Amino acid sequence: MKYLEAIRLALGEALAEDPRVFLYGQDIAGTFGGAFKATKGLTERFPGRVLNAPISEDAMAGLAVGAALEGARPVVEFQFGDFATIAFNQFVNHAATTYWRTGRSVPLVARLPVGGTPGGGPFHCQMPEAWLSHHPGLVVVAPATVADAYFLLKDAIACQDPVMFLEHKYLYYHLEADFDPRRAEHLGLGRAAIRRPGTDCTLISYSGMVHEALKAAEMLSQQHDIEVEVIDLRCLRPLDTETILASIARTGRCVVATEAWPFGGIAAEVLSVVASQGFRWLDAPPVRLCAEDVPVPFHPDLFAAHHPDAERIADLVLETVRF
Amino acid sequence: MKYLEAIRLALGEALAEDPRVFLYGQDIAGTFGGAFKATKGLTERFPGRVLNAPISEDAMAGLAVGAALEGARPVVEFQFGDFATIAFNQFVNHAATTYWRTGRSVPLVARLPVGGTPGGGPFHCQMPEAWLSHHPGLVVVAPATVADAYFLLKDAIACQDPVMFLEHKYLYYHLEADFDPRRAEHLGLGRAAIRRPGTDCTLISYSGMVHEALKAAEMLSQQHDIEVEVIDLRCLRPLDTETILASIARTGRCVVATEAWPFGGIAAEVLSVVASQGFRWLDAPPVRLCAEDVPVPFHPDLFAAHHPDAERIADLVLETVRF
Amino acid sequence: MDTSTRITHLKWMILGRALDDRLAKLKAQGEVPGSVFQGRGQEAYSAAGAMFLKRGDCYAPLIRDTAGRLVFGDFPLEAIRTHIGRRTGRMKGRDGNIHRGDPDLGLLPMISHLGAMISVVNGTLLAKRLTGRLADHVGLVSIGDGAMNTGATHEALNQAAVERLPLVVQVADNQVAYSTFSDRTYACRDLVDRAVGYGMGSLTCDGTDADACLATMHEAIARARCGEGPQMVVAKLLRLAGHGTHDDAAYVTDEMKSRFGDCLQLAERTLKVQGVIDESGIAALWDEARASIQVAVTQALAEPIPVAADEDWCAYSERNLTELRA
Amino acid sequence: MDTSTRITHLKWMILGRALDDRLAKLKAQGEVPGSVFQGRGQEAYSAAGAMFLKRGDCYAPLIRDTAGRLVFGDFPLEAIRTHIGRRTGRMKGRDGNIHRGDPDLGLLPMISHLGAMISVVNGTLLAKRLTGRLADHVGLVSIGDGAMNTGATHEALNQAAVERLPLVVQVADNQVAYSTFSDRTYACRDLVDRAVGYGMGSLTCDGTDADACLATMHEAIARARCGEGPQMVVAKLLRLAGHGTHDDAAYVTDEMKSRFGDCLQLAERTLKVQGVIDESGIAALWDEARASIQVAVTQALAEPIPVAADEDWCAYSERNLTELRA
Ligand SMILES: Cc1ncc(C[n+]2csc(CCOP(=O)(O)OP(=O)(O)O)c2C)c(N)n1
Ligand SMILES: Cc1ncc(C[n+]2csc(CCOP(=O)(O)OP(=O)(O)O)c2C)c(N)n1
Ligand SMILES: [Mg+2]
Ligand SMILES: [Mg+2]
Repeated sequence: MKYLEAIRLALGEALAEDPRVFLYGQDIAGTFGGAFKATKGLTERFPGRVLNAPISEDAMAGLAVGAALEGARPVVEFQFGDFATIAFNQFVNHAATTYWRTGRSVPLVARLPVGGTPGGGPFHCQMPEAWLSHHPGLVVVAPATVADAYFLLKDAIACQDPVMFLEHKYLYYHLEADFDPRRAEHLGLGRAAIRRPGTDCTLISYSGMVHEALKAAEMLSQQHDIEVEVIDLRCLRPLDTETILASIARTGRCVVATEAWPFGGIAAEVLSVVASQGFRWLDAPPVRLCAEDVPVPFHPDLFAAHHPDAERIADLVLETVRF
Repeated sequence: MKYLEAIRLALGEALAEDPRVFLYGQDIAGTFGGAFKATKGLTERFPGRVLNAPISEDAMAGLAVGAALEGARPVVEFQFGDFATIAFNQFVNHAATTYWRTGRSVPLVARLPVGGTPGGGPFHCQMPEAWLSHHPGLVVVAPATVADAYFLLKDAIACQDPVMFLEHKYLYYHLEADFDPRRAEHLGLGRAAIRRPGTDCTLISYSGMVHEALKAAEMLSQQHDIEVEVIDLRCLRPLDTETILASIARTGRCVVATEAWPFGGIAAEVLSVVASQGFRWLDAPPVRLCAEDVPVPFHPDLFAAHHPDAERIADLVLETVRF
Repeated sequence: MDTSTRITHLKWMILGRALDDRLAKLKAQGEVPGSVFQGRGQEAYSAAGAMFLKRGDCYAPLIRDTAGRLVFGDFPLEAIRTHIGRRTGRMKGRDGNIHRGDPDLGLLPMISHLGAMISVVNGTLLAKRLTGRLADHVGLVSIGDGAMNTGATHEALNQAAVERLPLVVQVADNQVAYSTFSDRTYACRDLVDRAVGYGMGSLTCDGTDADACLATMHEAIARARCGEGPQMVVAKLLRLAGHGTHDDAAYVTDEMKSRFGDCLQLAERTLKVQGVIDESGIAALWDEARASIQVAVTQALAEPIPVAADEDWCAYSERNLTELRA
Repeated sequence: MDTSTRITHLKWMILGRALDDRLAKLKAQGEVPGSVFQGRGQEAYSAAGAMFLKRGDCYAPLIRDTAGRLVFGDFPLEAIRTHIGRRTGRMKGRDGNIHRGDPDLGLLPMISHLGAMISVVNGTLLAKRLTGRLADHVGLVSIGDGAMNTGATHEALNQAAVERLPLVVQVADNQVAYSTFSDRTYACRDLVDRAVGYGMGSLTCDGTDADACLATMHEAIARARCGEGPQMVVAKLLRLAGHGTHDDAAYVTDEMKSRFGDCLQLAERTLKVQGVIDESGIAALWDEARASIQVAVTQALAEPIPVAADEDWCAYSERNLTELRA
C-alpha cells in the first residue's frame, strides 16, 4: 500500500464509521478526486459528503470551525500546505483558542500536503509546521510511514482538538509498504517512535526526512560501526519530550534533521528542550541540520542542495559522535 | 520623551527627509492620528502622505510590496500586531521572497503594536515574532528603549529589506527617557545591545521584557551579589549570535526571557544557537522563561501570571547560577 | 408588526441601552479591565435581527450588538461578569467583554478579526444540513461597513451563496469604521450593491426606524428560512458613541449627526404618538431594565475573580495529549 | 480596430500558442522540472489586454497569459529558460515557469497565492501617484473565475476603488477553476456583477472573439488612463487544455466544449474571410513564431544550469545584515 492509499483508506473508513465526518476542499469531489487523488472514489461511495470548496482558504478553515462546533467532524483538504498561510488566522486565532476561551472543543482536521519535490519551487514545497505550532491549541501531526499515514489520520479525525495533518507530497507515491491495518501495531497521537534503536547518538526527524535519517543511520552502521537511534517525532505538537529525553539519556548526543527552515522551527524547539532538560546527559553539542535559509528553489540541483540528505546528516552525526 | 513620541519623531523625520516615504494604515490620518496616536499631527505636516486604509490587512501589505517595488518607501501601520495574521501571506510569501526570486529588494516597513496590556485579552496582546521570523527574508525588529524606538525605526525605513517593526504597546506611554537624537549613541540594525554588563549569567530578552530582565538583574545584584549580563536583542532576525555567544563565553550560563509563547519562539531559537554553538562554554543548562502556553488571558490577575516578571526571571537565573 | 412585538422590541432596545450605559459607568468606575464598546444608536436594528431567531438558530453578533445578544439569550449578569472578568460565567475571566458567547446556545463567541465569524456560521449551517438537522434553521451574522472589506467576509459570503445556506448577513453601515469614514472604506453607492455579486437576496432599511428594522429583518429571516438562500440586509445609521468608551469620536461631524436620529428616542416617540404605549409605560420599561441590571451588577461584583493558581494553563481539551509534555 | 492592430494581435496569439505548445513538448521531453500551464483558448483575450499597455504601465499576468506576457515584453528565450531552470535570465533557476517576471519592466513576477498580485499592482500605482510619476499610466492584472473568490482579490479590488486607482482587472471566466465548475465557485449570474459592489466601471466580452477582446480591452484601459477609476472586464471562454499538462481535463464535458470555440481558429477564419490576411500570411506568422521559438529553445538548452556551490543562500539584499550570523 502506498502512503497516499493509506490516507484514502483512512478517509473512507472514517466516512463509513462516523456519519459526522465530511470532506471539504478544492477539487476533491467527483471523479477528479483532488489534486493528489487522495479522495478519489469517495464521492461515489459517500454522495453529498465530499464537497468542493471555492478558492477561499480562510472560509474553508472557518467553515470547519463552525461545523466542528456544531458537532460535525470536518476534514478539510488544502491543495498545498503553502496555501494554509491564507487560513492562518482561522487556525491559530479561532480553532486554536476556542477551547481555552469557551470550554468547547473544535474537532477539525486540516490535511496539508507539504514538503519538497524537485521543480515544485518556492510556493509548492514549504513546511508550515513552525507557524502552525507556535500558538497554543493546535495538534500538529506529520506521518512518515504508510502505517502512520493511516493510523494518525484516523486518530486525528477522532481527536477532540483541531489537528493540522501534514502529508508529505513526495511520500504520496514514492513510499510503499506492506500494511494491514488490522494487524499493524500503532502508537497513539502525541507519541514519538523509535524507528531504529541505537546507542551512540540520537537522530531526530519527522515526515519525509525520517527516510534520509534512516539511510544515514544505515550508512553509519555499515561504514563506521556507529549505532544511531532514529526517532520519528510523528506528532510535532504536543512534542513527546519524554521519548526524546530518554533517548538522549542513553546516547548522550543529539542531532535533529528537518526539511524546514532552521529559524524557530521544530528543530529549534527540540534542541531547546534537549539543551535545557537534557543538559546533564549531553556529551556533545546538540545540533540541527535544516534546509538552507532561502525559499525552496525551483531547479532540482538547487533543490537537492537546499534540502538535507542522508550524506550530510551522516556527516553531522559523525562530527557529533567524534566531538 | 516617551517611546511613542520617539516613534512619531522618527516617522516625521523620515517623511521630511525622504519624499519616497508615505504612511498607510487604519485610522492613521487626520486629526485622529491612529489608535495609539503614533501619527498624530503628521497628516497636517505631510498632506497626502498619510493615508487611511480600509480594514484589509492583506491588501495593506500587498500595496506596500508594490509601492516598494516601484521605488517608494511605504510604512504600514497595523492597528494591532495580532491582525498581521491576515497579512501573513503577503509578508512571508511576497515581501520576503521577492529579493531572492528576482533580485529586486522590497523596502517596506510594517509597524506592529505588540505585547500585552492587562485587559487586552487573547486578540490584542500577542507577540507575532515567531511566525514572522521563520521564513527567510524578513528583518524583524523589537525596540525596548526610547532611543531604539527612534533609531531602529529610522534604520528600518532606510533598510532595503522588508522590516517587521514590533512596537510594544505597554511601552508606548509607560516608557519615558531623556533622549536627544543628535547626541544619543546608536547601534545599527542587526546588533544586540548589552544593557548591563555582568559575569555570572547571560540574561537575554527583547521588547517589553528587557525591563523585567533589568529589574531581575538589579534584584540579584542587590540581594545575592550575582552580576547578570543583560542582552537586549533589538533585532530578532537576523539574530546577533556573535554578541550572544561572546557573552555566554564570558558567563557560562544563559537564561532567555520572553513574553511570547515558548514553542518554536525566539527563545527556542536562541537556546538552540547557544546549545549548538556555545556548548563548550556552558556550565549550566541554558533555559527559557516564556509566557504560559495558552492564549493571553483577559483578567489582569491571570494576565500577570501568564507573563514572566522580574521575580520569576530572577528565580530562574538563581537556579541557573546555582546549578 | 403587531403591538406586542413592537413593545417587546422597545423593551430589548431599552435593556440594551441601559446595559451599555451601565457598562460604561463600570468602566469609568475602574471595574472593567478592557475596553467597553457600545451599540448606542444601533439597538433597533440589532434587536430586530435577533427577535426573529428561534432556538437552534445560530447567531454571531459583533461589538455593537448588546441588544441583539440579550434578545438571543445573553443576559445582563453574563455581560457584566465578562466585562469585569469574573470566573463565573462562560469565559471564566479568560476572555472578556464582547468576546462572550455560548456555543451551546448557538451564540458564537466572536474573535476580534473582523469577518472571521461569517464562515463559522456557514459551518454550523452546513453541519446541520449534512446531519439532517437543518430543517428551517438559519444563521444570523452581524457585520459593520468597515468589516465588509476584509477578505474573510468576501470568502464567507461567496461560500454561503455557493452552498445556498440559510444565512442572513446583517450589515450595519454606521458611517464610520473606528475613525474612518465610509468614503475611505468603500466606493460603491451602497454596500447592498454587493449582494448581486454574490448572488444573494438583499434588503435595505433605515436603521434608525424601529418598525422598518423589524419588518426588514423579519422578511430577510423568513426568506432564508424558507429556502431562498442567503440574504444581505444593509441599514444606514450612525454610531452614537465613540468606537469604545476611550474614544470621544470628535471626528464625527455635526453634518453627520444631523442626518441620523437616535433609534430609541424615535421609537419611544412613535409608539407614544401612536398610542401603543404611554410615558409611564416607557418609564416602567426603563425602571425594570435598570433594576434588573442593578441586581446583576451587585451580584457580578460579588462574584469571585479567577485565581491564577487554579488554572491548568492548558489549551488542549484532550488532557492525555499534554501529559507527555515534560 | 485597424488592420495592423488586428494582424499584430493575431501574431501575438500565434506566438503565445506556439510557445505554449513548445513548452508542453519540452515537458514531455523531460526538460521541464515543474509544471507547464497553458493559455490555450485564452490567447485572444490575454494578448488584447497587454496590447494597449505602454512603457511605464504595470502588468501582473497569471498562469494563462503566455500571450499577454509576450506582448508586454517577456520573450520566448526567457520563458523557456525559466521553465527549464537555467541560471541565465531573471529567476536564475531559483523560481520557475509562470513565476517569471521582470519588475524593472513593470512585469510583476507572480506568487502562487491567487489574488495576491492585485494589491501589489495597486501599490505600484499609488507609489507612482505619490511621487508624481503616475501621469496616464495604468496597471493591468489578470485573474480567473476561481481566484475571484479569494479574500486577497476582494480586499485589493475594494482598495483600488477607494483610492480610485487606474487599475484594470481582466477576469477570464473560463468555466473552471482546476476541475471545479463555476457553479461551485460563485453563485452570481455573471462575475461582472461584482463591479458595482466595488464602485468600478465594468465591461464584458466574448473571450473567444478576438475583435471583441481588442475593442473591450482598449476601452477599459482607455477609461482607466483618463481617470475614470478602476475597471473590471469579464470575458467568458473555455480553457482548451488541462489545468497543467499533467491534467487530461476529462471532467470538461462535451456540452461545455460545444459552447466555446477556439479564439485562435476563429480569428484566423475571420481575418481570412474579411480578406485582412490570407492563408499564406497566416502560415508565415506560424513559421516565424516557430522559428523564433526554435532559436530560443536551442539557445536555452545550451545555457548553463544553476550551480548550488555558487549560491550564497541568502534571502536578504542587505548583505551586512547577514554577516552577523554565526
Ligand atoms: C482584521 C481586523 N483589523 C482591524 C481590527 C481593529 N478594529 C476593531 S473594530 C474596527 C472598526 C470596525 O468598523 P465597522 O466594521 O464599520 O464596525 P463598527 O465599529 O462601525 O460597528 C477596527 C478597525 C479588527 N478587529 N480586525
Ligand atoms: C490561494 C490559492 N489556493 C489554491 C491554489 C491552487 N490553484 C492553482 S490554480 C487553481 C485554479 C485557478 O482557477 P481560476 O482562478 O479559475 O484560473 P484558471 O486556472 O481557470 O485560469 C488553484 C485552485 C492557489 N494557487 N492559490
Ligand atoms: Mg462602522
Ligand atoms: Mg478558471
